[in-house]
Amino acid sequence: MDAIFDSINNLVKIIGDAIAGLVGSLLPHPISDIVVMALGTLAIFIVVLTLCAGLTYLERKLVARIQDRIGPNMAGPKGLLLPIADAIKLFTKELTTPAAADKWVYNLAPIIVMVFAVLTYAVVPFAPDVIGTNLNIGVFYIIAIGSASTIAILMAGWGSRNKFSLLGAFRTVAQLIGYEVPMLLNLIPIIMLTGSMSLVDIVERQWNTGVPFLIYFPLSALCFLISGLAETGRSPVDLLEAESEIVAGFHVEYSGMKFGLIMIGEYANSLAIAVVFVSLFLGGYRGPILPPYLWLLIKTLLVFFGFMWLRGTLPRVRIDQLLNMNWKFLVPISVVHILLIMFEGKLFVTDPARIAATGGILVPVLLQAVIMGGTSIGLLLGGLLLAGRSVRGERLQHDADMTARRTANQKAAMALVK
Amino acid sequence: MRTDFAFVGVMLLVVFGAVAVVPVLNGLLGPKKPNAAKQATYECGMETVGDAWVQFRVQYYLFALIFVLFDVGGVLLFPFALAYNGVAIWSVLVVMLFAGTLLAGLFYAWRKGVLTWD
Amino acid sequence: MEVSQIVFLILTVTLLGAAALVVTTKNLFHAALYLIVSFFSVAGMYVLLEAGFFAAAQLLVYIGAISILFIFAVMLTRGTALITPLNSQAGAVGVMSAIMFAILAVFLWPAPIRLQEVILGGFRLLRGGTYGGEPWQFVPNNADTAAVVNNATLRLGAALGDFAQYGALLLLSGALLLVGVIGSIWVARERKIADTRADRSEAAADARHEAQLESEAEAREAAALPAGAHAASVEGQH
Amino acid sequence: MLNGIPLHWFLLVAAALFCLGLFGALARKNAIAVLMGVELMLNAVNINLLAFWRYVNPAGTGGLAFTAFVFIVAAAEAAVGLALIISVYRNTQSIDPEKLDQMKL
Repeated sequence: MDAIFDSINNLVKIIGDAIAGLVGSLLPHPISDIVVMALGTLAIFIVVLTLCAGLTYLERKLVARIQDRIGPNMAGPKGLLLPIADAIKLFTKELTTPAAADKWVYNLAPIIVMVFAVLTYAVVPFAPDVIGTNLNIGVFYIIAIGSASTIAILMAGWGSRNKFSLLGAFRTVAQLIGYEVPMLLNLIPIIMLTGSMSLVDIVERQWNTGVPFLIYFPLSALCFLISGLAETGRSPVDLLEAESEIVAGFHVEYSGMKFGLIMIGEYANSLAIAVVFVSLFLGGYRGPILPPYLWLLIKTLLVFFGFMWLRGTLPRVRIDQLLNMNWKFLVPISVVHILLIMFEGKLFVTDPARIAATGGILVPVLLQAVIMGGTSIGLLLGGLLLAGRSVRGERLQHDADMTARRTANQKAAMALVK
Repeated sequence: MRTDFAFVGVMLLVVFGAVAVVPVLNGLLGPKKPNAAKQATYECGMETVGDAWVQFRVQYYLFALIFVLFDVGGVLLFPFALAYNGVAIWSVLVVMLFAGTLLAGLFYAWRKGVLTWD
Repeated sequence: MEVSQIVFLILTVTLLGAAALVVTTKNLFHAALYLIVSFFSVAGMYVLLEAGFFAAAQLLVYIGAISILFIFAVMLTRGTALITPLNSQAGAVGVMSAIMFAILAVFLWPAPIRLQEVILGGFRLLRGGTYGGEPWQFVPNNADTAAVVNNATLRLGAALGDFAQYGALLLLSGALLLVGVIGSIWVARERKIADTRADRSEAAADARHEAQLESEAEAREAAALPAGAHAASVEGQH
Repeated sequence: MLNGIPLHWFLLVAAALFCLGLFGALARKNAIAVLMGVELMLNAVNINLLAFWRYVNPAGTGGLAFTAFVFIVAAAEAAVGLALIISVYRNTQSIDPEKLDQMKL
């Protein structure tokens, strides 16, 4: 019985090992390694693409339900074949290239968007021992890849040689680089407690202590989620493709599958954010009874469901609001959060060996989690209170100014009439 | 260490190859009827006036400056976060001072009105 | 040929090719893109040197931040069409760079001259030591070294927080960043129109000019007045 | 010797990169391109620092710490340099370093 459970739990690993063994027996040493890696890469690529295709269907259906529509229902039973129909449609569209475009830059940009989106998945653990590569700089690598992919957007905006493209690219980059900062900063508390940047170690620590990092750092989780949404241009903060403002942002001039690559790339990016969020804050692939890959899938779908819900519910924010929220709220509060956690981490220690070395108060893990979580929530509430008060003050000031101006105008008008 | 990164390199090449095929395939499958109007720069039907590569506002650059401050500073916080469990309280104070420096830069920009988008 | 050697050679070709294009391309945006390619190849070099953290930091800092600054600056200073990308001294500079590289290559190439030993030996002689000896002691490539290399990032973090090691460097770099960013904001900020130096001097010149005109007009009036008065008085006499 | 790549390969590549950067910094007619040359030179320095760290003293942290410092210096240098160029351009409409021969703008 245990053997059956084991084989179900390690299904992916067993298949992978079998393929690796087969390739290893057929080819000489360095080439076989490279072929196995290439096969693993292709497996990740195909899984990501399939998930993205399925999720686009789910998202359309769900958003339609939220908006009181039926959603896709023509292609296949209940519109299930819609992603395939979409792919066929995009593949048979004409590829137009603006005559003025910077050809190389223009054509390379969508490919780079897609490649960087898939590269993120190289370090995400799908199950124990099922991971592209367990880099010891795991989360830092994810941030770095996300940061480098900003270039592709500037390339698309420049290459199209269109005012709206370039304007859209500039606004997008202002948004992306802004929201990279809270993302970067909110990983630091997790790395401090885990003592490792590898995503596998982070997942295993949450499983071993029994406390997911969501309880430790609710503020970090919230900041990471918001900045993740902004990084991937999901709907409440989708200024990248504000159709009503800058036609469609940096990808106006793209058609056919080049447009499709940008769209799938962004979709893969937001899926990556969901998976990384699950690994960082919700315990990743670990969970009781069910096999690990299923747990990861369930948790990721739940987080992604939250993304869809937000998209269906909230209106788009303005760019000044977006940048204000980042620089005047998320970034300062994240830095203060790091400082507080640095203090508390040294004060409340769970490891007896460290007490002897550096001092502190010995507490059980749960208490440490509650203390840090309390700090996190307290800081969040305090920050919201402060920000709310300042915003209200600004609004009152603005109203007062307006009233004063109106009375002055009325007086002037009266004087004129006399 | 190096073999860990080999996977990333292979992934870069394989995915780049697989993705680069897509536009080529689309070019083969789709129709090819270019004309001047189709290839003109898209501006909601209007004729384009002037070059698209116009000059931009300096505000974007100022935002990028604050981003650089936190990005580069954050890079130095990562190794420290990794070593955090083993260091003495004095080291924590040094790094807190460093993080405070970053915040000081942010508040300077705030006071100067750089963060206000208009 | 080992795999790592092949990778190294490919990276070298892309790195130097992209760098050569950076310094010769006319279109500045393309130069910035080639700069990104060369940064990327340098990140590959770091991976070969087993400094994974710095490879990722290269992506984050150089490609994600510095290149963006460059591209923004290119966009902000448009309208300066260049006829030639290089200035008048380019030939001389090229020859000088080539000579410099030749000298470095001769120094660095281990066989058959081993000039590095000659030079280092010479330095030792100058400082009162003896001539000869291996300049660098290479570490053996064994499990110990691998373990040491693998936790290098952790040791770097501990060293950055420690005043006995590089704590001062950390604070210094923080101060440098802060001063740099404050300075750049101060320099690049758009001020009110009368605030920029050019406008101020222009306004001052305008003011001077106006004052001069005014005084001239006054003088003319003053000069005209007695004549007028005289005329009036003459008229009154009639 | 590290898996077949000798140290002097890295040093030669760094030297070539440094010389290319030097050429760019001295021979370009555009101030932004001059700064690009400087960035290339800083990257060459980083390759040297990390190569010596890895081959000679991997147990120490000197090479790593100074590489990090060079990162910071490069970022600060690019930020200030480009800000100056933008400011100069705004006042004189030119970013050719040869034309900037006046002490005041």
